[in-house]
Amino acid sequence: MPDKLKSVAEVVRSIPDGSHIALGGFAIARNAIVFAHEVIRQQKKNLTLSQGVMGMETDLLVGAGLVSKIIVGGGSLDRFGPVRCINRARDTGAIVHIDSSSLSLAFGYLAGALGISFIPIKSLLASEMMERLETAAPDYLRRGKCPFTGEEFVFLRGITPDVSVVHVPIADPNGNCWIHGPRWENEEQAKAGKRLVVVTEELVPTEYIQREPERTVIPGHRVEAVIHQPFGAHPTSVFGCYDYDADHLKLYAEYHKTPEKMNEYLQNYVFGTRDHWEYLEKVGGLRRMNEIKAEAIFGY
Amino acid sequence: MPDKLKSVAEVVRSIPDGSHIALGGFAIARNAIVFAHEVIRQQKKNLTLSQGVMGMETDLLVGAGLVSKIIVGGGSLDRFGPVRCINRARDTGAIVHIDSSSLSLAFGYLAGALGISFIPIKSLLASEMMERLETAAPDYLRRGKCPFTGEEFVFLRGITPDVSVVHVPIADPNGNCWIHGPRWENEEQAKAGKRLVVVTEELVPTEYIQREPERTVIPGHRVEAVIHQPFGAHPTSVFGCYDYDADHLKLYAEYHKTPEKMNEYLQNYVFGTRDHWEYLEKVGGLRRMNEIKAEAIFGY
Amino acid sequence: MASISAELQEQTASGVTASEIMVTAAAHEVRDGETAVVGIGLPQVACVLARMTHAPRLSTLLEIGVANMSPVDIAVGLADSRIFYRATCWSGFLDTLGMNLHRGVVDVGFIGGLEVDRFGNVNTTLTKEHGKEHWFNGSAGGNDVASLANRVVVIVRHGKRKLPEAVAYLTSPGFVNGRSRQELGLRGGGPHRVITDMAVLGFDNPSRTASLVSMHPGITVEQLLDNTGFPLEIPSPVPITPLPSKEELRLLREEIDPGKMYLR
Amino acid sequence: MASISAELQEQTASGVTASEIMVTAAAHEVRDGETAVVGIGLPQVACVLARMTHAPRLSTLLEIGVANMSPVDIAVGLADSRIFYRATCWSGFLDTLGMNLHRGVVDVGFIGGLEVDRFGNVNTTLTKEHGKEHWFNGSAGGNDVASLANRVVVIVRHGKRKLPEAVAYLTSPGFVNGRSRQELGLRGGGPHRVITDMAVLGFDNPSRTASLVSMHPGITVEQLLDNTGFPLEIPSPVPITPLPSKEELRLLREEIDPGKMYLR
Repeated sequence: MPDKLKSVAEVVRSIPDGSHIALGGFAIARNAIVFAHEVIRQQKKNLTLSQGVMGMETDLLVGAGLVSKIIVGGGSLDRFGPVRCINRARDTGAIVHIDSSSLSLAFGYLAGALGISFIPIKSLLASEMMERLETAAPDYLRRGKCPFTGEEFVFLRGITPDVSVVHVPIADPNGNCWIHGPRWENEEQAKAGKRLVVVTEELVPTEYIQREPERTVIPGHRVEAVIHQPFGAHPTSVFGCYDYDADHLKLYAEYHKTPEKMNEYLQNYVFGTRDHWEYLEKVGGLRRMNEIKAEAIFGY
Repeated sequence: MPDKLKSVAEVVRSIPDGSHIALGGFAIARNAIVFAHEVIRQQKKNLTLSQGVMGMETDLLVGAGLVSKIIVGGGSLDRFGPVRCINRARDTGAIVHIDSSSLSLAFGYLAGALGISFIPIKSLLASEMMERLETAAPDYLRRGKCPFTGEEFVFLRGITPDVSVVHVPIADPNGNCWIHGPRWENEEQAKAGKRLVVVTEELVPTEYIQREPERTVIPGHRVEAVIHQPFGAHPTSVFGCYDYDADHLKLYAEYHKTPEKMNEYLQNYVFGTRDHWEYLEKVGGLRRMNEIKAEAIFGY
Repeated sequence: MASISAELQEQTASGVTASEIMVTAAAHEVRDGETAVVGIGLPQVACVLARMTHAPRLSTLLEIGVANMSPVDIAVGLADSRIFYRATCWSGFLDTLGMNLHRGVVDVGFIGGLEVDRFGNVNTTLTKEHGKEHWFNGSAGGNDVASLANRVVVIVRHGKRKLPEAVAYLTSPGFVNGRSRQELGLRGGGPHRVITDMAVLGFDNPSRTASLVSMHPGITVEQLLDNTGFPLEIPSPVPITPLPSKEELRLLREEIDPGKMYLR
Repeated sequence: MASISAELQEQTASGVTASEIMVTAAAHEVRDGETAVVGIGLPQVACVLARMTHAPRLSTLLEIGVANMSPVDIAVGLADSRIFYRATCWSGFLDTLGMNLHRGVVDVGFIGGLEVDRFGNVNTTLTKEHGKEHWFNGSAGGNDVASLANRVVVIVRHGKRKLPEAVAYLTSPGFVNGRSRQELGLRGGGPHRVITDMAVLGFDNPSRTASLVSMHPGITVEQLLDNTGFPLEIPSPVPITPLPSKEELRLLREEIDPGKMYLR
């Protein structure tokens, strides 16, 4: 219902410091940049972030010094380089980092989404990652055996973030969402959240959703807030809507190399803009957005 | 590739007596009738069948005396009455029956599909079903506690059928399948199988699948055989293709009331027909199929 | 004999059926913005009525994998394509019963059954005669809903054999032997209401046994007790189930089930 | 110095690059009808080559949730929409890494890494200098693939620091300390090949340590040993990695990667 349509500002205001936020981007695809920017503007602190494969949204939040803990499988900016702000924070011990694997995150979210408090997995065993996790995060995983076969497993604790944020191409005002292209861990991540916020490129009438209900990856009754923001993922891509902005990603890849330059970037592009529309103007406005707009057949 | 396209006869020939077959129908929807008929013609014996909500396909196989064990959540012919052949077999103890719930089957298949040998669930507890299952099927479930929270769960053993059979509206020659309408446990049931056979109403070129790959519920590389049989689910419905045949279901609901009449039904409609095309002629042929054909907008 | 207001008598006289009273009582059990798991028949009709009246933002799920359907034709069962029409999501058990019900976000679960006893335990599966079992359809999602929904509403016709002291086979736990849900190791809130064609029963008492919430107009206490297989505490004055409003009746008769498929 | 046949010398002279030899060797590691989990870059190119030659029915999966893509443009990474094009299935981790890899139906898994040691253990995550850690991207699906694929093929540039005696941080287990996969509690078959720009290494020996399978044409044993951080048993005569056939070269250069995005 229309009352789910909210501005990113009011949604972020409702999220307390110290929250566990699950982010839905993958490297440079479908990052909720508009959400990350607003979290930085409102200086929400002491956050825990979880994600399968981190990208720019997480690098921004860690670079802004708002994150105290990450639970992740991996991350990068693809050919635009590593997630340097995050790697710096890991190198210096500035954040607690629970590093596992893509499937471990997906299984953890799946358990959370299903309401089961743990799930067995055969990844991580016999690795140094496992050794570190067993000592650093006994509340996240532990060894166990199958009661039927006796096989050794890693038991992963179900992950239930305080807020899950997913950036989608299409949603209706009730929060029914479609995702074009691969969905990585989005369905489980979304449904694992105690609260669920979606950012959508296109807002469509429910009539449109009812034409092909098998496409609804996230059913609206689970969604608390729908943020409608075209180009809300810029400079990352949204398949079917627009390509990643290589120029801006190259620029970011320069700025995030040092804390000083990163701060400049934040001052200029985040604190220096009142909202996402102002940000979009700053990074090239209509002309640039038209350049990266997806071609109908290819979707990029 | 084309070499996955097989006749139902050769597929059934490849299934040994004593196999565990997971069937994908739900009550009177998307039953693999063409498959069930051929199993009866070839008299495959001592079968174990698993299914979330049983329908006519399972009632036929049990009625034909080919089934020694069922692992199920429930079953009926909707308003056309109960699954009488199965109920008779349960009343007389003619078959071993592991009766749980719809979600228990879905969880069991999910575990099987994910390659985890067990999964926790909060259903069944404090019921007489649980008491019976604990004694009758300790290899199917047992009580356990969450290693993190200590909460009591039922641990379900992952279900990995020898063969999973799913009836779908659309598949390509590689076995990539789309399902219109609700999918009940089909995705997990299909991927849990050690072998996977699909029966499809429409055979489409891969080109068609590539237009909307997010619709592919079953990826082709998991599929061993594709059986192309229009009206292969008659008299049950296939959403988007045709409605259930109320006349024939009423007729069946009369015949399956006694073993004698049921045998008459099998003689007449199964043993009395060489293949599904002959069966379709016998139940009304082109004219009848045209009457139940789905209306484009409604899908039924 | 319970006293019925003049208005009630007049409306009853105007031929309000037991089904119409049941379905309206069921509709009143869901609140706006809630999520309900329903079956076909009265529960589905009740939710449509609720959505057209006090609960426009009610979400309804069918275990088979259908959300917020708006059928234009009457369906004969859960597997009838007619019930899939104009849904906003088609998924499966794993979503509806797993990521919703088992996740703990289903507020109300409607179930039926062969029997329901004084502790709200339900038998969906079999009857016994001289120790011999007669199997019916089985649990399907019934046990899942009874175990996991925050509030369980049981819909059943009233009768001594349908409401026995104890069910012949406990498939779907209520407050087993009067024990709390926590003691039973169950997450859901358990039975909240039993809605029959004679009365509405509830469990809001320390003994966690069925007690009368309200009796339908035109029913006598004697009839009620004669048709109930377990002792029922009758408050006095006896609360009477509100009849459907004129608008509710109009919706039921003219818009929701004009063919009287469910509301005979 | 290994002897190279006249034909090889001629072809090498004709400027076959190390990348072309690597990608062809990788393509030869997959069989028709198999399922492979690939990353972007050489593994993806190798699978395209295999599908165009000896393995038309090879299925390729990207962990992100893409099956059998047929991109017409070069992708810069796993998250680049260009790689999604003309796929036959778009799903997610739970399908690709869960219901396929974890289910045990992935025949070959290609992984890269910062380091690979003599037991085929891979480090995808960090380097150490004087005890100080420098983090890179992390495992993502790397640990899952190394743990669960039936055959693991590691693709890495050759060099003393890339192929050390022991990895600085064991993120993706091979035959840890020479122990069997069963002893390690792992399901997958473990490392099968390490393909570098100098040689192909294998683990088909009782000690489960890397041994030379074949050396690329034009490489000397001295060069190989100088650039390998662990002892390597060299059979004699030294087997030489077959060069790409003329058709394989044509496909690579004219159809698969004309822009030399990966095959520099």
